[in-house]
Amino acid sequence: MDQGFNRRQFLLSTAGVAAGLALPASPLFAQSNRKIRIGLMLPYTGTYASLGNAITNGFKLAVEESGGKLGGMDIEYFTVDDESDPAKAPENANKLVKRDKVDVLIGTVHSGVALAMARVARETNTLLIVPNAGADEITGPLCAPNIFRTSFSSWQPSYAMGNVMAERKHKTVVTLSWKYAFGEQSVAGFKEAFEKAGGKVVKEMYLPFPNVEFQPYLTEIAALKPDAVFVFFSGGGAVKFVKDYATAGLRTSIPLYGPGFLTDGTLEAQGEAAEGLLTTLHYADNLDFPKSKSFKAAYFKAFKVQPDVFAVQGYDAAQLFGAGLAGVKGDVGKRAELIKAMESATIDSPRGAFTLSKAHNPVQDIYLRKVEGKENKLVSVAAKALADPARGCRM
Amino acid sequence: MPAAVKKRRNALLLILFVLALFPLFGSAYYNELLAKIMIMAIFAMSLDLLVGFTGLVSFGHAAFFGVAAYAVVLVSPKYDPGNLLVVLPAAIFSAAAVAFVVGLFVLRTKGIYFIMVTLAFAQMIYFVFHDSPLGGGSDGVFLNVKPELRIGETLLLDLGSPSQFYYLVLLFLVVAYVFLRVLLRSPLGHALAGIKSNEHRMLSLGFPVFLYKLAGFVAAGGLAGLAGFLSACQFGFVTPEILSWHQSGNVLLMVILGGMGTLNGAAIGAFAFVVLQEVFSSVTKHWQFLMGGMIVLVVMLLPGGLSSLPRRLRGLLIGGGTHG
Amino acid sequence: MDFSTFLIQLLNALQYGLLLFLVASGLTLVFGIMGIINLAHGSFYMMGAYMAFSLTSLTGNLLIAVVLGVALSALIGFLLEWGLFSRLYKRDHLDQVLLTYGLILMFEETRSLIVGDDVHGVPIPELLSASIQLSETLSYPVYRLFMSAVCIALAIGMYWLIRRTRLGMMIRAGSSNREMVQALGINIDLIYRLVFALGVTLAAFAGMLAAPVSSVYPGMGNQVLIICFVVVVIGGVGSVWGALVAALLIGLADTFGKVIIPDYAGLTVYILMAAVLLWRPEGIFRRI
Amino acid sequence: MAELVLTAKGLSRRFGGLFANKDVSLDLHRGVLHAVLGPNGAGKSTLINLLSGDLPPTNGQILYRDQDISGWSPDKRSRAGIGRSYQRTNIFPAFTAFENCRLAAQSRAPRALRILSKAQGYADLAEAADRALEQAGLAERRDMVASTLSHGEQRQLEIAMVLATRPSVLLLDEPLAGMGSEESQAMVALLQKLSPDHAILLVEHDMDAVFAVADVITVMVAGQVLESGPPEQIRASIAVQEAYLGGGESDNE
Repeated sequence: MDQGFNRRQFLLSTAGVAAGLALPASPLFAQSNRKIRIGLMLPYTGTYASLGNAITNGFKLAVEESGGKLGGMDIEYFTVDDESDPAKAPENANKLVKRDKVDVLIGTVHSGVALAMARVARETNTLLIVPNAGADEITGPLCAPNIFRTSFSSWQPSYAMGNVMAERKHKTVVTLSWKYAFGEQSVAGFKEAFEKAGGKVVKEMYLPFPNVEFQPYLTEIAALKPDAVFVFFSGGGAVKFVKDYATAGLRTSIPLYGPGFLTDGTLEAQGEAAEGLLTTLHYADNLDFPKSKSFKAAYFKAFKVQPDVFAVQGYDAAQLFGAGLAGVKGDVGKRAELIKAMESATIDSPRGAFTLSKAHNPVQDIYLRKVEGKENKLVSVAAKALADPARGCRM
Repeated sequence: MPAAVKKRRNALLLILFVLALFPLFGSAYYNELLAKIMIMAIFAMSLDLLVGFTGLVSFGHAAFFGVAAYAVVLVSPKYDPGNLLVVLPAAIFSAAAVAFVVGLFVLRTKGIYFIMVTLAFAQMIYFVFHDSPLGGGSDGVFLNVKPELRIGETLLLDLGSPSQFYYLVLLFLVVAYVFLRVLLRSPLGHALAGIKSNEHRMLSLGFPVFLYKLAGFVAAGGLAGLAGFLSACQFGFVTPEILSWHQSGNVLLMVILGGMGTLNGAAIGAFAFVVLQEVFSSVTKHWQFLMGGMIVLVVMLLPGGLSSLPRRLRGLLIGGGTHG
Repeated sequence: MDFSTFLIQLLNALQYGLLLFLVASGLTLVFGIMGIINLAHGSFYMMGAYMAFSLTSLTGNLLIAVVLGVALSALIGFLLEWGLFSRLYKRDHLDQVLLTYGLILMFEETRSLIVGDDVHGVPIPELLSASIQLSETLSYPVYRLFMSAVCIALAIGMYWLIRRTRLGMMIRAGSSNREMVQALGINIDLIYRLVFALGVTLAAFAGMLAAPVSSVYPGMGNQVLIICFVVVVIGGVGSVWGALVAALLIGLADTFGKVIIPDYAGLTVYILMAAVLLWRPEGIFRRI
Repeated sequence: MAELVLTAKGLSRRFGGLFANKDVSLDLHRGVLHAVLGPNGAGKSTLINLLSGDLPPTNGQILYRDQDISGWSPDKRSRAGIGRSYQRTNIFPAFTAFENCRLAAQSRAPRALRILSKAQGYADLAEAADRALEQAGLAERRDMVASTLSHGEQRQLEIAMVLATRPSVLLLDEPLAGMGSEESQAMVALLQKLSPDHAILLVEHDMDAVFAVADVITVMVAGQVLESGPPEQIRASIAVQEAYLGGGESDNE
């Protein structure tokens, strides 16, 4: 070698580079009296960005209401934008778990991403609270002591809807949904209840997610002439479907039903087309509980917008974790006691108080709501204290 | 050996050394990140074989990466570790086989049209996984247990172990690099260079250009498959998104960012891309704006990529006339 | 499927195909004439839809919104060509691809910063909000028919522009040989700028036209982008007529695919593409 | 008569409504240098493109050693021994002269599957390349990058690359185009040197050169053969004088 670069310097510089790169991750902070590290892994860009923001707002509101603390502990947030991209999910979750060493993972909206998060949570034994994604597996086959959910399972609102539609004397139903787990599970939950009550699903139709060219299906529905239609859509797809359904003239001849996502956060865009639609969900805009009212007022004051179901779920995620922390006086090291405290908590939610099932999914009332004005107004309780069957959960 | 080659070799050895020592100092997260960067480097180098050395700008390279990743999951038993000696060849072979079939279609087109047709075909494969129950549809599919290498009863290699996985990735990075270097100096490599420079003349000189391009396409596809195999093993989760056009765009970007036609550049580009993504997303919620802005700036101001940066800076400091 | 249902599905297919043509025509024009692969084309579609939303809520009238939106998008197209694309003609196609890739990310985030991430609806104008009864249960919205009519009118307009006007002649000449046209004293830079602006405007206009039926939502541009590319690939290099034929074929494949083989509905379009490419590697039609 | 190598029978090529070539027939024999003359647009380049396979004929037949090769691809024809050069220099600009020729030679011994071996390591290719450079008079320029060569040298390289493929037929499209007189003389000498061992088709504008080297001359006008024969016959032909030599002066460059 001709350059002035000897072996010793070489080794030193190499080690220096390696150490330099390694430094940011070294756990230099003390373990005692530290802040509780909360990892928010939610969509902040893309299709579900507004849901991610609502959940974050709800969570932070709950923290603010208890004096900026949870369970008496100071907290620190770490945020990752999951982009609703399942491909990046394991990596993003690891970012919070391994890099930021968070005490709890909060996330997310997209079921596929949430499933990947559940895997990471199981592998690394990290506490996970799911504030939206409804995939049945999370509190089914994938259930674990350290995995909680404050929202719903896909099965819950749909199962309740099955009974509602049977009670309303519909005999034949056509279902339409996006072809992905959330949609398929929703249809399955509906079908289970509806056929048990004597109805018949004459045709199940699926279109690829996130395709929104519904016209061929509407024509098909018109040709089949069922008593009613059950659909699962959300966000932009829900808006377009509801409008297309109305303009195709089907609204007056064949009633449309679905889980509440069909009309939640979308009413402004759907306008008149959604008027009178009946949907089922664990929340309604005009619930009469004191907590609902105080929550709505506080939320509006803080963020200048009306809260939606997603904000509620984020709010309850913070409440649930707070209950756990309170049970161990902030010592997250006492994992078993922390989990016990969370399991036995009764969450005073804006949706009405709920407890958790053995599989850590809310045991909650499912409401039948009707669209009036720009609100999903309560009609009746479609299912009282409905618990997900947690199929496949061995806990 | 010319000084430049020697210098490059020394630099590469230094980098190899750093990479080999890194896990001794790095935390679990940064080891994982670095392993990911190395996987992306293999992926980017495989694309560089097409873009930088053969002149085939493929906008569908993620398809081969993704097909291999799916192959890993589909070939592995559900609750037992797959055999590395079965899973790895299966992954690479399926990627190469798909590249072969796609190549038969797309290589009949040229230039700008080639870009579009590769994009369209990759999207078709994306929908095969997205819309059929084959690989779990749009929800993706999990690899429950990672593959291992076992001879008799002795466990030689367990990809579930992060450190063993890291060194396996490093090994494959070196193998991929050496493979490409050897390939490029072979008669085939020279013919590919000729095709890049003047395809028409290659034809009139009697080269069956189509077959050569197909060979390059399959080799690049297979190598992308190696990267896809490693990626599936790293995260244990495969979704259609890993073969979406965004992924194809990102890997193309890595090649450009680093400077195409240099191999080292592709690896540098992969490193820069992943690190930038880390940095930007930690700065703001709207980090994709920064990413987009960065891409636009690189394209407008740095046509030779990052690896041309030292040369440009030197040119700027020393001035055009004098010799450095 | 009985005959009347078949006819209605055929109508659905045509209507979808025509809208696809409208979105893709700008892409194929820019592609065929300027040799630019514009990945940001979907973003312009999104931009148009959001303009329809914002400007309608601002002015209260979709027509005014569309007029303003068209002017605005033409200006944006003009400025983009001047500021960015015109500097890249001497470079590889690859650079243009990447530039537009970067632009997608920037546009999407700009949209998020300005309008937010919510889903919005755009009301159908009063005049066109009626429906026509097709069968006892199904009626067809007049607005959809109106959209198809506009698409057909635009197709004819483009034919006239390209075949019958002086500008069209220069455009055709420019697409075959940039240097030659320049040598003839025609301001090719200006022509390119106009063509690009036209491409952007067509995409944005498609977005505005579709906004009342599709509503506006984040990521809507990415969804149309890929299908537009398939239209262009099937139709042939920069061929506007190819795009029309391809868009209609895709409309048919997609609509009947959904009805006949619902489990593989997402694939029918791509199977069509592979079949066409097997037959003609460079698409059905070549050149403008 | 010398060995018949390549025959064109009634070749036609139509572009739209225009015939670029119409019913063209000619024979190429080993050891015979066959030149094609004609004004611009007479269809000479089209003829070469038809023979080399760059263009498919609309009608007609091409026979190579009694085999119908009309449907063969350009690379297959090249491998069979039909080499061509281009009117516009068509080389690998970033490679050295030697590498250009080595690559050309490689087309005869592709070894595409030996990806573990070094391309530079094959002595036979290097030999063939050096011999071709030597023949074309470019030995001194061996290691210069092709794009830095002078125009005339690039024309020579163009020929050298064809020679490196060891063809039996040479289709040369205006090898003298744009050359200085000294370079032209060297090229003419080269053609004379190559003539005995090859069947050569030479398309050329330079009359003096053509009459100096050609054994047979075919004159084309408007895509058709006007007359074909030995130089003396062509020089004496009244039809040729009227159609070409007389009127052609003005559009000669």
